[in-house]
Amino acid sequence: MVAQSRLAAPPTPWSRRLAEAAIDPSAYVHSFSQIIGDVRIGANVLVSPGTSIRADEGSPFHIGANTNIQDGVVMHGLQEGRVNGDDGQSYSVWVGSNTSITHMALIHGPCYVGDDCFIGFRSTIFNARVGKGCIVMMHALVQDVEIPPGKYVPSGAVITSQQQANRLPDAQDIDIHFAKHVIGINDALRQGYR
Amino acid sequence: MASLPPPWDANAYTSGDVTIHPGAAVASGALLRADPDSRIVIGSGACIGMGAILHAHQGTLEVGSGASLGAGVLVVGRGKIGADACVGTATTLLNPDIAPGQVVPPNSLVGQAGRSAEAFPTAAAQPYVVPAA
Amino acid sequence: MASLPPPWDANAYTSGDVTIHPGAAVASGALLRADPDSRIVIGSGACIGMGAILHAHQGTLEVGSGASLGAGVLVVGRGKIGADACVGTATTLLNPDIAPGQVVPPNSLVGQAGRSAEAFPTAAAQPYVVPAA
Repeated sequence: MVAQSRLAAPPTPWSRRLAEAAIDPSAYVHSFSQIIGDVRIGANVLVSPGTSIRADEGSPFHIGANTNIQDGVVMHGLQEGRVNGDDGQSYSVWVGSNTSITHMALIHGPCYVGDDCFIGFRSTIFNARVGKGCIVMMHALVQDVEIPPGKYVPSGAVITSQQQANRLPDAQDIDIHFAKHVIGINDALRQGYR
Repeated sequence: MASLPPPWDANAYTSGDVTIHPGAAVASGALLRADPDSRIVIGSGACIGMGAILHAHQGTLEVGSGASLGAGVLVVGRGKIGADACVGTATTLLNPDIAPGQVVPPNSLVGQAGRSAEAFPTAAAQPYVVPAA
Repeated sequence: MASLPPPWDANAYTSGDVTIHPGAAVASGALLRADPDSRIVIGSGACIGMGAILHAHQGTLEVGSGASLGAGVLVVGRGKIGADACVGTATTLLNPDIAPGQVVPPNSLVGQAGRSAEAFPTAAAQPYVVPAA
Protein backbone atom coordinates (compact mmCIF):
# COMPACT_ATOMS: atom_id res chain seq x y z
CA MET A 1 0.00 0.00 0.00
CA VAL A 2 1.27 3.42 -0.86
CA ALA A 3 1.12 6.18 1.68
CA GLN A 4 -0.12 9.15 -0.23
CA SER A 5 -3.06 11.27 0.60
CA ARG A 6 -3.80 13.87 -2.02
CA LEU A 7 -3.24 13.98 -5.74
CA ALA A 8 -4.52 16.20 -8.49
CA ALA A 9 -6.70 14.49 -11.04
CA PRO A 10 -4.73 13.82 -14.20
CA PRO A 11 -5.45 15.97 -17.25
CA THR A 12 -8.10 14.29 -19.39
CA PRO A 13 -10.16 15.33 -22.41
CA TRP A 14 -13.02 16.18 -20.05
CA SER A 15 -10.98 17.93 -17.35
CA ARG A 16 -7.74 19.85 -17.68
CA ARG A 17 -8.06 21.66 -14.39
CA LEU A 18 -5.82 19.38 -12.34
CA ALA A 19 -8.34 19.85 -9.57
CA GLU A 20 -7.30 18.95 -6.06
CA ALA A 21 -9.26 18.10 -2.99
CA ALA A 22 -10.57 20.78 -0.64
CA ILE A 23 -10.44 19.33 2.85
CA ASP A 24 -11.73 21.07 5.95
CA PRO A 25 -8.88 21.52 8.46
CA SER A 26 -10.90 19.68 11.11
CA ALA A 27 -11.22 16.54 8.96
CA TYR A 28 -8.91 13.62 9.60
CA VAL A 29 -7.55 12.01 6.45
CA HIS A 30 -5.32 9.04 7.13
CA SER A 31 -2.06 9.04 5.22
CA PHE A 32 -2.73 5.53 3.90
CA SER A 33 -5.64 6.69 1.84
CA GLN A 34 -5.92 8.28 -1.56
CA ILE A 35 -7.98 11.32 -2.38
CA ILE A 36 -7.69 12.30 -6.00
CA GLY A 37 -9.24 15.22 -7.85
CA ASP A 38 -12.08 17.56 -6.91
CA VAL A 39 -13.22 16.06 -3.61
CA ARG A 40 -14.82 18.46 -1.10
CA ILE A 41 -14.56 17.17 2.43
CA GLY A 42 -16.41 18.83 5.28
CA ALA A 43 -15.72 19.37 8.97
CA ASN A 44 -14.86 16.45 11.26
CA VAL A 45 -14.90 13.89 8.47
CA LEU A 46 -12.81 10.77 9.11
CA VAL A 47 -11.17 9.11 6.12
CA SER A 48 -9.66 5.78 7.23
CA PRO A 49 -6.64 3.92 5.87
CA GLY A 50 -7.05 1.84 2.77
CA THR A 51 -9.69 4.07 1.19
CA SER A 52 -9.65 5.33 -2.37
CA ILE A 53 -11.70 8.43 -3.16
CA ARG A 54 -10.99 9.09 -6.78
CA ALA A 55 -12.71 11.95 -8.60
CA ASP A 56 -10.62 11.63 -11.76
CA GLU A 57 -13.47 10.60 -14.03
CA GLY A 58 -16.80 11.72 -12.63
CA SER A 59 -16.44 14.77 -10.39
CA PRO A 60 -16.86 16.60 -8.12
CA PHE A 61 -17.47 14.60 -4.92
CA HIS A 62 -18.97 16.03 -1.75
CA ILE A 63 -18.55 14.46 1.70
CA GLY A 64 -20.55 16.28 4.36
CA ALA A 65 -19.60 17.16 7.92
CA ASN A 66 -19.17 14.46 10.58
CA THR A 67 -19.32 11.67 8.04
CA ASN A 68 -17.17 8.54 8.46
CA ILE A 69 -15.43 6.82 5.59
CA GLN A 70 -14.19 3.51 6.98
CA ASP A 71 -11.31 1.26 5.94
CA GLY A 72 -11.25 -0.08 2.42
CA VAL A 73 -14.04 2.11 1.05
CA VAL A 74 -13.86 2.90 -2.66
CA MET A 75 -15.52 5.99 -4.11
CA HIS A 76 -15.43 6.64 -7.82
CA GLY A 77 -17.75 7.98 -10.51
CA LEU A 78 -18.58 7.42 -14.13
CA GLN A 79 -17.60 10.21 -16.47
CA GLU A 80 -21.26 10.66 -17.41
CA GLY A 81 -24.15 11.23 -15.03
CA ARG A 82 -24.58 13.67 -12.16
CA VAL A 83 -26.81 14.00 -9.14
CA ASN A 84 -28.20 17.14 -7.55
CA GLY A 85 -26.62 17.84 -4.20
CA ASP A 86 -28.45 19.49 -1.32
CA ASP A 87 -26.77 22.76 -2.33
CA GLY A 88 -28.38 22.66 -5.77
CA GLN A 89 -25.11 21.95 -7.54
CA SER A 90 -24.31 18.90 -9.68
CA TYR A 91 -22.10 16.18 -8.31
CA SER A 92 -20.83 12.82 -9.43
CA VAL A 93 -20.98 11.63 -5.82
CA TRP A 94 -22.81 13.39 -3.00
CA VAL A 95 -22.51 12.00 0.52
CA GLY A 96 -24.39 14.01 3.13
CA SER A 97 -23.55 14.84 6.74
CA ASN A 98 -23.52 12.49 9.74
CA THR A 99 -23.40 9.48 7.44
CA SER A 100 -21.31 6.35 7.81
CA ILE A 101 -19.82 4.56 4.84
CA THR A 102 -18.50 1.39 6.47
CA HIS A 103 -15.69 -1.02 5.63
CA MET A 104 -15.22 -1.99 2.00
CA ALA A 105 -18.36 -0.30 0.72
CA LEU A 106 -18.37 0.85 -2.90
CA ILE A 107 -19.94 4.24 -3.61
CA HIS A 108 -19.98 4.70 -7.35
CA GLY A 109 -21.31 7.79 -9.08
CA PRO A 110 -23.62 8.98 -10.26
CA CYS A 111 -24.76 8.53 -6.70
CA TYR A 112 -26.44 10.46 -3.89
CA VAL A 113 -26.36 9.34 -0.26
CA GLY A 114 -28.25 11.66 2.06
CA ASP A 115 -27.63 12.85 5.61
CA ASP A 116 -27.75 10.42 8.55
CA CYS A 117 -27.38 7.30 6.39
CA PHE A 118 -25.61 4.04 7.16
CA ILE A 119 -24.06 2.01 4.37
CA GLY A 120 -23.02 -1.43 5.67
CA PHE A 121 -19.95 -3.57 5.09
CA ARG A 122 -19.18 -4.36 1.48
CA SER A 123 -22.42 -2.90 0.13
CA THR A 124 -22.51 -1.23 -3.28
CA ILE A 125 -24.40 1.96 -4.18
CA PHE A 126 -24.26 2.76 -7.89
CA ASN A 127 -26.37 5.04 -10.06
CA ALA A 128 -28.81 5.58 -7.23
CA ARG A 129 -30.20 8.03 -4.69
CA VAL A 130 -30.37 6.92 -1.08
CA GLY A 131 -32.57 9.29 0.91
CA LYS A 132 -31.86 10.85 4.30
CA GLY A 133 -31.78 8.47 7.23
CA CYS A 134 -31.69 5.24 5.24
CA ILE A 135 -29.97 2.17 6.65
CA VAL A 136 -28.39 -0.13 4.09
CA MET A 137 -27.07 -3.26 5.80
CA MET A 138 -24.23 -5.48 4.60
CA HIS A 139 -23.42 -7.12 1.27
CA ALA A 140 -26.31 -5.30 -0.37
CA LEU A 141 -26.55 -3.89 -3.88
CA VAL A 142 -28.50 -0.70 -4.58
CA GLN A 143 -28.46 0.23 -8.24
CA ASP A 144 -30.60 2.23 -10.68
CA VAL A 145 -33.13 3.20 -8.01
CA GLU A 146 -34.18 6.04 -5.74
CA ILE A 147 -34.73 4.96 -2.15
CA PRO A 148 -37.10 7.23 -0.21
CA PRO A 149 -35.87 8.69 3.10
CA GLY A 150 -35.84 6.53 6.22
CA LYS A 151 -35.92 3.10 4.56
CA TYR A 152 -34.20 -0.14 5.57
CA VAL A 153 -32.30 -2.35 3.13
CA PRO A 154 -31.58 -5.77 4.70
CA SER A 155 -28.25 -7.57 4.41
CA GLY A 156 -27.70 -9.31 1.11
CA ALA A 157 -30.58 -7.52 -0.60
CA VAL A 158 -30.37 -6.69 -4.28
CA ILE A 159 -32.44 -3.59 -4.97
CA THR A 160 -32.26 -2.86 -8.65
CA SER A 161 -35.83 -1.97 -9.63
CA GLN A 162 -37.84 1.01 -8.45
CA GLN A 163 -40.74 -1.30 -7.52
CA GLN A 164 -38.48 -3.03 -5.01
CA ALA A 165 -37.23 0.29 -3.67
CA ASN A 166 -40.77 1.53 -3.16
CA ARG A 167 -41.65 -1.54 -1.07
CA LEU A 168 -38.72 -1.28 1.32
CA PRO A 169 -39.67 -1.22 5.01
CA ASP A 170 -38.99 1.77 7.22
CA ALA A 171 -35.86 1.78 9.35
CA GLN A 172 -36.74 0.91 12.95
CA ASP A 173 -35.11 1.85 16.23
CA ILE A 174 -33.40 -1.54 16.41
CA ASP A 175 -31.75 -0.94 13.03
CA ILE A 176 -30.62 2.52 14.05
CA HIS A 177 -29.25 1.12 17.31
CA PHE A 178 -27.21 -1.48 15.43
CA ALA A 179 -25.90 1.09 12.99
CA LYS A 180 -24.90 3.37 15.84
CA HIS A 181 -22.92 0.52 17.37
CA VAL A 182 -20.89 0.16 14.19
CA ILE A 183 -20.51 3.91 13.84
CA GLY A 184 -19.29 4.02 17.42
CA ILE A 185 -16.23 2.11 16.31
CA ASN A 186 -15.18 5.04 14.24
CA ASP A 187 -16.14 7.78 16.66
CA ALA A 188 -13.66 6.20 19.08
CA LEU A 189 -11.05 6.17 16.34
CA ARG A 190 -11.59 9.78 15.45
CA GLN A 191 -11.08 10.75 19.07
CA GLY A 192 -8.00 8.53 19.23
CA TYR A 193 -6.41 10.16 16.21
CA ARG A 194 -6.81 13.63 17.62
CA MET B 1 13.54 -24.22 -1.97
CA ALA B 2 12.37 -21.09 -3.69
CA SER B 3 11.91 -18.52 -1.01
CA LEU B 4 11.52 -14.93 -1.99
CA PRO B 5 12.54 -12.34 0.51
CA PRO B 6 9.47 -11.40 2.46
CA PRO B 7 8.26 -8.14 0.94
CA TRP B 8 4.95 -7.98 2.71
CA ASP B 9 5.96 -6.09 5.82
CA ALA B 10 6.33 -2.92 3.80
CA ASN B 11 2.88 -3.34 2.29
CA ALA B 12 0.62 -4.57 5.01
CA TYR B 13 -0.51 -1.79 7.30
CA THR B 14 -0.89 -2.33 11.00
CA SER B 15 -1.88 0.03 13.74
CA GLY B 16 -2.43 -0.44 17.45
CA ASP B 17 -1.63 -3.57 19.41
CA VAL B 18 -1.05 -6.08 16.61
CA THR B 19 1.04 -9.22 17.19
CA ILE B 20 1.93 -11.29 14.15
CA HIS B 21 3.74 -14.56 14.79
CA PRO B 22 6.96 -14.68 12.73
CA GLY B 23 5.69 -17.85 11.05
CA ALA B 24 2.51 -16.20 9.79
CA ALA B 25 2.17 -14.73 6.32
CA VAL B 26 0.33 -11.51 5.60
CA ALA B 27 -0.14 -10.61 1.95
CA SER B 28 0.27 -7.16 0.53
CA GLY B 29 -2.47 -4.60 0.93
CA ALA B 30 -3.75 -6.15 4.12
CA LEU B 31 -4.87 -3.78 6.87
CA LEU B 32 -4.67 -4.83 10.51
CA ARG B 33 -5.99 -2.28 12.96
CA ALA B 34 -6.56 -2.63 16.65
CA ASP B 35 -8.58 0.06 18.41
CA PRO B 36 -7.01 1.60 21.53
CA ASP B 37 -8.70 -0.84 23.91
CA SER B 38 -8.24 -3.85 21.66
CA ARG B 39 -5.65 -6.11 20.09
CA ILE B 40 -5.02 -8.47 17.21
CA VAL B 41 -3.06 -11.72 17.53
CA ILE B 42 -2.09 -13.72 14.44
CA GLY B 43 -0.87 -17.24 15.20
CA SER B 44 1.95 -19.25 13.71
CA GLY B 45 1.48 -20.47 10.16
CA ALA B 46 -1.63 -18.40 9.57
CA CYS B 47 -2.16 -16.87 6.14
CA ILE B 48 -3.90 -13.52 5.67
CA GLY B 49 -4.81 -12.82 2.05
CA MET B 50 -4.29 -9.76 -0.08
CA GLY B 51 -6.36 -6.75 0.83
CA ALA B 52 -7.90 -8.37 3.89
CA ILE B 53 -9.03 -6.01 6.65
CA LEU B 54 -8.94 -7.04 10.31
CA HIS B 55 -10.32 -4.40 12.64
CA ALA B 56 -10.33 -5.29 16.33
CA HIS B 57 -12.88 -3.42 18.42
CA GLN B 58 -13.70 -3.77 22.13
CA GLY B 59 -11.56 -6.83 22.70
CA THR B 60 -9.14 -9.28 21.20
CA LEU B 61 -9.36 -10.56 17.67
CA GLU B 62 -7.41 -13.79 17.36
CA VAL B 63 -6.49 -15.76 14.27
CA GLY B 64 -5.41 -19.26 15.26
CA SER B 65 -2.31 -21.01 14.00
CA GLY B 66 -2.57 -22.43 10.51
CA ALA B 67 -5.81 -20.59 9.72
CA SER B 68 -6.22 -19.27 6.18
CA LEU B 69 -8.12 -16.08 5.39
CA GLY B 70 -8.68 -15.49 1.69
CA ALA B 71 -8.13 -12.28 -0.18
CA GLY B 72 -10.40 -9.42 0.73
CA VAL B 73 -11.76 -11.01 3.89
CA LEU B 74 -13.19 -8.47 6.34
CA VAL B 75 -13.18 -9.21 10.07
CA VAL B 76 -14.58 -6.61 12.48
CA GLY B 77 -15.02 -6.68 16.25
CA ARG B 78 -13.62 -9.21 18.69
CA GLY B 79 -13.55 -12.99 18.73
CA LYS B 80 -11.60 -15.91 17.44
CA ILE B 81 -10.94 -17.72 14.22
CA GLY B 82 -9.81 -21.19 15.30
CA ALA B 83 -6.64 -23.02 14.30
CA ASP B 84 -6.59 -24.35 10.72
CA ALA B 85 -9.92 -22.73 9.94
CA CYS B 86 -10.46 -21.63 6.39
CA VAL B 87 -12.31 -18.43 5.52
CA GLY B 88 -13.19 -18.04 1.85
CA THR B 89 -12.35 -15.02 -0.22
CA ALA B 90 -14.38 -11.83 0.22
CA THR B 91 -16.23 -13.11 3.28
CA THR B 92 -17.26 -10.75 6.07
CA LEU B 93 -17.09 -11.87 9.71
CA LEU B 94 -18.53 -9.74 12.49
CA ASN B 95 -17.43 -10.69 16.03
CA PRO B 96 -16.25 -14.08 14.74
CA ASP B 97 -16.54 -17.36 16.60
CA ILE B 98 -15.11 -19.82 14.11
CA ALA B 99 -14.21 -23.28 15.43
CA PRO B 100 -10.84 -24.88 14.71
CA GLY B 101 -10.83 -26.45 11.26
CA GLN B 102 -14.13 -24.89 10.33
CA VAL B 103 -14.73 -23.74 6.78
CA VAL B 104 -16.57 -20.57 5.80
CA PRO B 105 -17.58 -20.37 2.13
CA PRO B 106 -16.44 -17.44 -0.01
CA ASN B 107 -18.62 -14.33 -0.17
CA SER B 108 -20.42 -15.14 3.07
CA LEU B 109 -21.66 -12.77 5.71
CA VAL B 110 -21.30 -14.29 9.16
CA GLY B 111 -22.40 -12.67 12.39
CA GLN B 112 -25.12 -10.27 13.30
CA ALA B 113 -26.41 -9.13 9.94
CA GLY B 114 -29.36 -7.12 11.19
CA ARG B 115 -33.08 -7.55 10.79
CA SER B 116 -34.08 -9.47 7.72
CA ALA B 117 -36.94 -8.31 5.60
CA GLU B 118 -38.41 -11.43 4.14
CA ALA B 119 -39.86 -9.86 1.05
CA PHE B 120 -36.51 -9.19 -0.53
CA PRO B 121 -34.38 -11.66 -2.42
CA THR B 122 -30.78 -11.90 -1.39
CA ALA B 123 -27.77 -11.65 -3.61
CA ALA B 124 -27.21 -15.36 -3.34
CA ALA B 125 -30.78 -16.18 -4.19
CA GLN B 126 -30.82 -14.17 -7.37
CA PRO B 127 -27.27 -13.48 -8.43
CA TYR B 128 -27.89 -12.57 -12.02
CA VAL B 129 -31.52 -11.89 -12.77
CA VAL B 130 -33.39 -8.87 -11.58
CA PRO B 131 -37.00 -9.80 -10.83
CA ALA B 132 -39.37 -7.78 -12.94
CA ALA B 133 -42.37 -6.58 -11.01
CA MET C 1 1.99 13.15 -10.30
CA ALA C 2 -0.46 12.05 -12.96
CA SER C 3 -0.11 8.32 -12.56
CA LEU C 4 -1.91 6.26 -10.01
CA PRO C 5 0.43 4.38 -7.76
CA PRO C 6 0.17 0.62 -8.06
CA PRO C 7 -1.92 -0.64 -5.17
CA TRP C 8 0.23 -3.62 -4.33
CA ASP C 9 3.82 -4.55 -4.48
CA ALA C 10 4.50 -6.70 -7.51
CA ASN C 11 5.74 -9.64 -5.49
CA ALA C 12 4.23 -12.94 -4.58
CA TYR C 13 5.17 -14.35 -1.22
CA THR C 14 6.30 -17.93 -0.77
CA SER C 15 7.41 -19.81 2.28
CA GLY C 16 8.45 -23.39 2.90
CA ASP C 17 9.04 -25.99 0.21
CA VAL C 18 7.56 -24.28 -2.84
CA THR C 19 8.63 -25.18 -6.38
CA ILE C 20 7.42 -22.94 -9.20
CA HIS C 21 8.22 -24.04 -12.75
CA PRO C 22 9.99 -21.21 -14.58
CA GLY C 23 7.21 -21.27 -17.18
CA ALA C 24 4.47 -20.66 -14.63
CA ALA C 25 3.04 -17.23 -13.86
CA VAL C 26 2.18 -16.09 -10.36
CA ALA C 27 0.45 -12.73 -10.02
CA SER C 28 1.17 -10.14 -7.38
CA GLY C 29 -0.24 -10.48 -3.92
CA ALA C 30 -0.34 -14.26 -4.15
CA LEU C 31 0.67 -16.21 -1.08
CA LEU C 32 2.17 -19.67 -1.46
CA ARG C 33 2.85 -21.30 1.83
CA ALA C 34 3.92 -24.88 2.53
CA ASP C 35 3.73 -26.03 6.13
CA PRO C 36 6.90 -27.69 7.47
CA ASP C 37 5.73 -31.22 6.56
CA SER C 38 4.31 -30.20 3.19
CA ARG C 39 5.18 -28.85 -0.22
CA ILE C 40 3.76 -26.98 -3.20
CA VAL C 41 4.57 -27.74 -6.83
CA ILE C 42 3.41 -25.41 -9.61
CA GLY C 43 3.70 -26.88 -13.11
CA SER C 44 4.80 -25.34 -16.37
CA GLY C 45 2.45 -22.80 -17.89
CA ALA C 46 0.19 -22.63 -14.85
CA CYS C 47 -1.32 -19.26 -13.97
CA ILE C 48 -1.99 -18.23 -10.38
CA GLY C 49 -4.18 -15.14 -10.06
CA MET C 50 -3.75 -12.04 -7.99
CA GLY C 51 -4.23 -12.50 -4.28
CA ALA C 52 -4.59 -16.27 -4.50
CA ILE C 53 -3.56 -18.31 -1.46
CA LEU C 54 -2.13 -21.81 -1.72
CA HIS C 55 -1.61 -23.25 1.74
CA ALA C 56 -0.19 -26.79 1.69
CA HIS C 57 -1.01 -28.72 4.84
CA GLN C 58 -0.12 -32.34 5.65
CA GLY C 59 1.07 -33.27 2.18
CA THR C 60 1.79 -32.10 -1.32
CA LEU C 61 -0.33 -29.55 -3.15
CA GLU C 62 0.21 -29.76 -6.87
CA VAL C 63 -0.99 -27.44 -9.62
CA GLY C 64 -0.73 -29.18 -13.00
CA SER C 65 0.80 -27.65 -16.08
CA GLY C 66 -1.41 -25.17 -17.86
CA ALA C 67 -3.92 -24.94 -15.03
CA SER C 68 -5.43 -21.51 -14.35
CA LEU C 69 -6.45 -20.32 -10.89
CA GLY C 70 -8.43 -17.08 -10.83
CA ALA C 71 -7.79 -14.11 -8.58
CA GLY C 72 -8.40 -14.68 -4.89
CA VAL C 73 -8.63 -18.47 -5.15
CA LEU C 74 -7.97 -20.15 -1.80
CA VAL C 75 -6.54 -23.69 -1.80
CA VAL C 76 -5.88 -25.39 1.52
CA GLY C 77 -4.58 -28.87 2.34
CA ARG C 78 -3.06 -31.42 0.03
CA GLY C 79 -4.08 -32.76 -3.35
CA LYS C 80 -3.92 -31.98 -7.01
CA ILE C 81 -5.38 -29.55 -9.50
CA GLY C 82 -5.04 -31.33 -12.85
CA ALA C 83 -3.37 -30.04 -15.98
CA ASP C 84 -5.30 -27.35 -17.85
CA ALA C 85 -7.97 -27.20 -15.17
CA CYS C 86 -9.69 -23.88 -14.65
CA VAL C 87 -10.65 -22.63 -11.19
CA GLY C 88 -12.91 -19.56 -11.13
CA THR C 89 -12.20 -16.45 -9.15
CA ALA C 90 -12.62 -16.42 -5.37
CA THR C 91 -13.29 -20.16 -5.17
CA THR C 92 -12.20 -22.14 -2.12
CA LEU C 93 -10.77 -25.64 -2.62
CA LEU C 94 -10.09 -27.96 0.31
CA ASN C 95 -7.84 -30.94 -0.28
CA PRO C 96 -8.47 -30.56 -4.01
CA ASP C 97 -8.91 -33.42 -6.41
CA ILE C 98 -9.58 -31.59 -9.65
CA ALA C 99 -9.34 -33.64 -12.85
CA PRO C 100 -7.28 -32.43 -15.82
CA GLY C 101 -9.28 -29.93 -17.84
CA GLN C 102 -12.02 -29.66 -15.22
CA VAL C 103 -13.74 -26.33 -14.70
CA VAL C 104 -14.72 -25.08 -11.25
CA PRO C 105 -17.15 -22.13 -11.22
CA PRO C 106 -16.22 -18.91 -9.46
CA ASN C 107 -17.22 -18.36 -5.83
CA SER C 108 -17.52 -22.09 -5.18
CA LEU C 109 -16.61 -24.12 -2.14
CA VAL C 110 -15.27 -27.52 -3.16
CA GLY C 111 -14.16 -30.42 -0.98
CA GLN C 112 -14.97 -30.54 2.68
CA ALA C 113 -13.39 -33.86 3.58
CA GLY C 114 -12.39 -33.90 7.20
CA ARG C 115 -13.76 -30.47 7.81
CA SER C 116 -17.09 -28.98 8.59
CA ALA C 117 -18.69 -26.20 6.66
CA GLU C 118 -21.51 -25.59 9.02
CA ALA C 119 -24.54 -23.64 8.06
CA PHE C 120 -24.01 -20.09 9.12
CA PRO C 121 -26.81 -17.63 9.66
CA THR C 122 -25.57 -15.63 6.74
CA ALA C 123 -27.60 -13.14 4.84
CA ALA C 124 -27.43 -15.38 1.83
CA ALA C 125 -28.84 -18.31 3.76
CA GLN C 126 -31.88 -16.47 4.99
CA PRO C 127 -35.17 -17.66 3.54
CA TYR C 128 -36.99 -15.19 1.45
CA VAL C 129 -40.25 -14.74 -0.34
CA VAL C 130 -40.30 -13.45 -3.85
CA PRO C 131 -42.04 -10.10 -3.70
CA ALA C 132 -45.43 -9.89 -5.33
CA ALA C 133 -45.63 -7.50 -8.19
